[in-house]
Amino acid sequence: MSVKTNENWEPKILAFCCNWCTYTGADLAGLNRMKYPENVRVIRVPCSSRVNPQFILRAFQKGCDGVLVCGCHPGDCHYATGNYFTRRRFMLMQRLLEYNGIDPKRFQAKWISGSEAAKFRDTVTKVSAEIKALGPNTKFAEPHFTEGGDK
Amino acid sequence: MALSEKDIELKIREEAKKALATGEVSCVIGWTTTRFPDKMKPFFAETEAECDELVWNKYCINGTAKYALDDRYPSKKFAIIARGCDSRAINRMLKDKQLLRENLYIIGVVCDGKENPICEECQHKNPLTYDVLIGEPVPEQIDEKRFAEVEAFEKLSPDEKYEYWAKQYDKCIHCYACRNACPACNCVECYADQYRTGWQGKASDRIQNQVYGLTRAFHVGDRCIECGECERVCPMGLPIMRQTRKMLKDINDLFGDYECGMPDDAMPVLGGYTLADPDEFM
Amino acid sequence: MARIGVFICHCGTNIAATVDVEAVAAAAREFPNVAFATTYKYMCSEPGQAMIKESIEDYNLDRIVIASCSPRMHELTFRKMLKGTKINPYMLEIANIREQCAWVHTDRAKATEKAIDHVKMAVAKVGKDKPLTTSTIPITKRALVIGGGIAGIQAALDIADAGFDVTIVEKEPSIGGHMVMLDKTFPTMDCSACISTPKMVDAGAHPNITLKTSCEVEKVEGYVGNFEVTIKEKAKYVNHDLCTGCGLCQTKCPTKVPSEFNQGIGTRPAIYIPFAQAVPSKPVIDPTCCLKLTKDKCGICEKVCPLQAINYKDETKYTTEKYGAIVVATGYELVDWAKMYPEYGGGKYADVITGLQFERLVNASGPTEGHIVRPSDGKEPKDVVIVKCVGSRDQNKGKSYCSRACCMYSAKHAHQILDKIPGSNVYIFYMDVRTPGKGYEEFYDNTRADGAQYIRGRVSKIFKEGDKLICKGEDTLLGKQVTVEADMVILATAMEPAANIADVAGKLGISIDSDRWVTEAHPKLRPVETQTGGVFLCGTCQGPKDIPDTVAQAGAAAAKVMALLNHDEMETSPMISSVDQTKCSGCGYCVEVCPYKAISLIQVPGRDGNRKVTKTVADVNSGLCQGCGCCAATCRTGCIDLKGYTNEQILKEVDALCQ
Amino acid sequence: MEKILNRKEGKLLAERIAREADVKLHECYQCGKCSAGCPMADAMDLMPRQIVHLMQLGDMTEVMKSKSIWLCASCHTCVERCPHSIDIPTLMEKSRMEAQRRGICAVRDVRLFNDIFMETVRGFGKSQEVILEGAYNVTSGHFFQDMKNVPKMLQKEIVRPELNQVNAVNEVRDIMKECEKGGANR
Amino acid sequence: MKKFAYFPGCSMDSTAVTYKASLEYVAGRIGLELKEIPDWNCCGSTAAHTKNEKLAYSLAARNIAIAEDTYPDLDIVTPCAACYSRLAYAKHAAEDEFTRQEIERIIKRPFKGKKEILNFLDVFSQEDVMQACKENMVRDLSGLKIACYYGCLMSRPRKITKAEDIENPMQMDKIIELTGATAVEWDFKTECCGASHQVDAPRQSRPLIERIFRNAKANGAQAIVTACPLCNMNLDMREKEINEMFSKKYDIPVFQFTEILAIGMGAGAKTSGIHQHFWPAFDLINGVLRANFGKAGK
Repeated sequence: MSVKTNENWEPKILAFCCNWCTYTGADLAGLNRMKYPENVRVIRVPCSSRVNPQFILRAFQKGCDGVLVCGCHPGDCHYATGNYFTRRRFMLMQRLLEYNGIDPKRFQAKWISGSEAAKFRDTVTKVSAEIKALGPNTKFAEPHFTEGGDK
Repeated sequence: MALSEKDIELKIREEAKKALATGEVSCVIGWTTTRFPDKMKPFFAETEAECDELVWNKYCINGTAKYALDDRYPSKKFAIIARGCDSRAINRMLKDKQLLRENLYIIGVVCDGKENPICEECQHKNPLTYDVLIGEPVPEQIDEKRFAEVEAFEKLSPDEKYEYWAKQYDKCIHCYACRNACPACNCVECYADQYRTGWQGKASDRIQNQVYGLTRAFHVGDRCIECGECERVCPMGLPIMRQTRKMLKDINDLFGDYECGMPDDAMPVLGGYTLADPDEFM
Repeated sequence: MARIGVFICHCGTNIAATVDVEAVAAAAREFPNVAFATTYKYMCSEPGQAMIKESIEDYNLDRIVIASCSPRMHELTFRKMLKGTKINPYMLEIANIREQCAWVHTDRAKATEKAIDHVKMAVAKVGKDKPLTTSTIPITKRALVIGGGIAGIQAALDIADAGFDVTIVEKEPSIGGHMVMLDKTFPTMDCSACISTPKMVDAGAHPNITLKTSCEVEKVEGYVGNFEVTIKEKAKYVNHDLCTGCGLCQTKCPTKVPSEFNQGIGTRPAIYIPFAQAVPSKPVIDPTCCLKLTKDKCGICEKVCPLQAINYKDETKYTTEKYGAIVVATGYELVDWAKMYPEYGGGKYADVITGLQFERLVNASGPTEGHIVRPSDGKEPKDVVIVKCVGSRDQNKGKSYCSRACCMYSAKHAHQILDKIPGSNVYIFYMDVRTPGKGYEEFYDNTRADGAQYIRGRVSKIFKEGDKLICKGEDTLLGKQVTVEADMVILATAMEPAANIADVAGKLGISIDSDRWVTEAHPKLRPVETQTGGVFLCGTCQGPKDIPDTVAQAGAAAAKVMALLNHDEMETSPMISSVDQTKCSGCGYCVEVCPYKAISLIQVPGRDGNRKVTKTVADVNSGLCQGCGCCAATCRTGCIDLKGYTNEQILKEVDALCQ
Repeated sequence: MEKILNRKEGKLLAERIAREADVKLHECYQCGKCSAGCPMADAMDLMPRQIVHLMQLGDMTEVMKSKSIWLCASCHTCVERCPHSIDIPTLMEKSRMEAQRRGICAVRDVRLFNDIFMETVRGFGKSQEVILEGAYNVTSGHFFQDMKNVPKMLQKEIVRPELNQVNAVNEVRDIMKECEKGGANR
Repeated sequence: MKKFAYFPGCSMDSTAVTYKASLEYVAGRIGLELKEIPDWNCCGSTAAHTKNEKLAYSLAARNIAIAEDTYPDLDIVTPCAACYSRLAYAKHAAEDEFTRQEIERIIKRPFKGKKEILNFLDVFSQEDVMQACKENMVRDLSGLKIACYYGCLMSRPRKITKAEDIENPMQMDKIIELTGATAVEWDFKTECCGASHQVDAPRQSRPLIERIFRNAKANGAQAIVTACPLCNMNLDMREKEINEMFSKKYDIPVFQFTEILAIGMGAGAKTSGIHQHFWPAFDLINGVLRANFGKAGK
């Protein structure tokens, strides 16, 4: 069975959100009862600079179809400078992954502040749609995830 | 007038002896012969007599610098015969605080290339850091094709790229030879050996090898001195430099001219930032 | 083996309406190490909390997951609850199934599936939680105020009145700052010295306040509650313990140099008390112009001093003291307009003066005893031009910002001239008149009623012809060029931060903006705090402002300091970085990325095989670390890790999601 | 008077001119320092500041009708003293070119002088001060302007009768022809 | 000593006789070699850029292009402030690659626009040139009070001229003080004299001249010194008219700075050109020289 043609297939998308901005923004989206696709799971981190690029590799390896890293806008970091490091790390990471055959849409980063609930919703919706269009991640995942995709 | 190979060899021996004679140096790291005329091996000359076994010819291809890490807490100095690449390796480890400059006596030798394909791309034939220099400095060339291979590869489709790397990592036997040779891989304990944290599986399958390959590229990418030791020692012939060069190319494109192993104070790219960095995540 | 309890909250119907909580509980029971799972209507309520506590006992749980609202909502509530149980408060993870699940989805099946995933991730993470204890750090109940202007004095007095020791460090020989130079204060026209000198005297006499004049901060170490500050005391060449401040020395000193306090109008001797009301009212010797110290001649002051208080061999001294809090009140300086505006004569005309120079001219205790006269020839000026925004609102030549106080003090100057010199004319060239303050607009009205001519336009050139200074401007309301032949010109020069602010900020680890003003932690909600814990700010070091705003801000900063010093010790978050020093390579990259300078490289004894060696490894200062985790992601070895968000935990979370 | 441009076109034109002159019109807060220092301001019907303000409003009709754009001496005093370094001479120059293109000219003599100047350059490759002055006086009707100085000039050998000419004068003519192609001249 | 590619400009061949004579004399004395750019053309002056930007750049660029071809190693120097400004503008325009190529197309010559464009104040304030001038001084002009008038185009706009101080430049002051004369401090060094409008808008631009005389006089100057043929002619030729028009009695001769240097170096009245002034200048110089004659020293 080809998973790609399965209309019921839902991608698994992991979002690392910094506690001070994006996680707050996501909470605000909830408070405002905004709606977005169910296929995004959030991992809370104190700062986007806490996200080790190896976490992203791990997610792909374990069968995630897409990964999103979100933090405060540059200049607004709760820890003053963390997201500047995030910015460098993940611009390079994205390019390295693309170079290894992974579509850059599968790994994205975005600045979303605590008040930008709508931006969180829109980002998640857009990423979700993009990854759904790309189909399951077969390139990097451990073999048993590539066959069938269902657990 | 350029020194002949033999002249240099004699000078190396002379300087090695001088270094040992000071009493501050425990051994001189260089090369000596093997039973194959076209293979030289790394050699640690500890006595004056052993100094005469040091050789210099176009088969002296092993990097010498990383052997200094064999003893991280030496009681005496190491003397290192350093070509341009070795001096950059030394600078790498100095900046990573894995070596102390006062523990090193660097015998720089101007190198006109060895029987090693990477030497054709060499941008630093003259040692950048040394205590004594053998040979007249030669004009440096700029390798116009430094990123040509990467650029060509970037043009492939995602599937082609993936297929290429899949084939490569299928070959990989997860032996860590690249890590052991690399002057930038200088951690006391590699992340890949920390099974409890679970960064990395031990198995040698495509996925684990890919994870290792990419993680390593990311760990050394902003510190790679482009000596090519990783590829040289790889028993399976993986194009390992192609990953790190990609990182270097992107760094050059995004953050300005960048070359590692220089004798300056610049932090590796991932250890710093500027407010003017490009931003793609708005 | 961990024994995990999972508690799923209905939150009334907030969660339960969209998520099948029972299905989540059922799924949770199947996760490894889950010993117990249940649901409840309101987990955060009293009975809910009681139920959790009972379950911990009943099922011998050693860690729990609560699936409920956002951890930003009730994580602290549940931590507090755990304090009364055998479980450490940090053996807790919250799965957010309300804000980020139930409220944002409508498809019940999919929402339930997502909730299960969130619980699964939390279970995976909690399995690797370790008990953490908040450590407490003692607080040194003393405050340091950097800068002895009105901001520093006010902050120090407020803190000292609350019973804490305060030290004021002032780089000049006397406290007082700019306010004491001023003649009158707008809009009430009360005498500036009359209201500020009593405060100076109070500060000097307060039992809890130590004045350190002629001093600068040399080094700052430590962290909130525990700063170790090295203070550099410049040589005064006068023993202030012996000196009674009789002032004989300064009357005998043969040297005369321009007086800083009088802004170059008038002179002072080499041994001098900066001004009559100075605190401390004792002289110092200026080593750059003293004949004895520069040429080894003279020595008169030593001879005339009845108490032998003069000491030419005095040297710079350094002292190190501990403080719990620091207030930055370094104030402002006027920009060097002469460099910026050659078209205004670039400083070559003595009668083109700054507002601050005018303050000294008009001040009864100033060099002219309050007579407004031209510095060049001592004549009384009849036609005076005031030029506003000299250096302010000028991207090209000066600063882009508005200096805020100039509109008002220019009006005050106009009023004073019109008042003191009968028949005089004052022309004020302005762009906008900004009077946002109580009584300010009325003051502006009165100044116009006094006869001040306001001309809307920026002066283009000031040049001299004969005795007159010709000011060329445009009256932009008429659209015509206008020329005023003035006897004196007063420039309302822009404020800029103290010259050494970057240096001070660097020592304190606080940030400054592109105009070098100190950045507050939050422009609206944390206006007197800085990014560094325990360091506060007030006055014009943060931005141009007038005296009322400065004093108000000083009080606010003092209140923050008092709130901090009121505690004997403070809790630090245990969720900070720590280093596995056995694995650390000592490369120091974590040191570079840390925004709080919390990581340093230290030497520790270690082993290399059988040898005993000294290793260089990273070390985290728990007082400084704020727990961002940037270091953890930088470390290639993974030996520096963030407690509560360890590498292992996040990897487990990722794995759990994908299983 | 007839409106040559409607508001919207004026706005677009003003924006284009500002862009070409690398000026951000909004930055001007009308302090008037430009006009205060302008040597020609007395002769101008609109202050340089007002020119900028009209451009902010998009009223290019007024700008192009004004004498000011013709009287600007391009001395650049205004730019150097402006708090925002607004390049008024370039705004004036570009407005002047636009006005010429539309056949508007509020100061006939200035245009006349410039035209004659360029024609002498076209004729000889270099400017000829005597011919220039003479031709200008004749065409403008100011017959006796500066004529008092002529005898003295001749007497003191300040001007000589011979003409200076570029050998490759065709090259200069070609350059002029090429540049005038797009009708920028008129 | 030093060589430059020399762009005289149209005025040098007509009205600026005194400048030409004195410049040639001084250059000869200190060994400054000026290589005239062959077959140069008018820089376009103010008229060209009033009418057509492309034309303004192209006319000036043709001269630079010829100099690039003929004297690839020499910097270009020009005596006229307007020419200087136009050439410098063309060079500035060439920084934009698109514009540079467009200019090349129009002038049908290769045009790099990398050459340094200098005016004679730049040249004479170079240290070695100053030194050479100093060594060649034979007369003492002490007591002569001079207002150095720089005009607009030598200093503005800053992005073109890269001038350090545009309100109070000092280059010329230092140069003329080599002769012993005093450069007075005054305020109209770089105020516009309105030269470009003196023909086509005389009524409006005459007052610009008057204010320069007024400020120079107010600050005690006996003479004004310029470094541009246009400024010089404008002030010198119209001084009489100004006096009539404004009922003033200014008696301020206007010199080129090279004239002052030439006099200092011993040039006679004819060589230095002072007999060709509109406003008589001979008496002032003669008086100063007489007063200093016999004084110890030179």
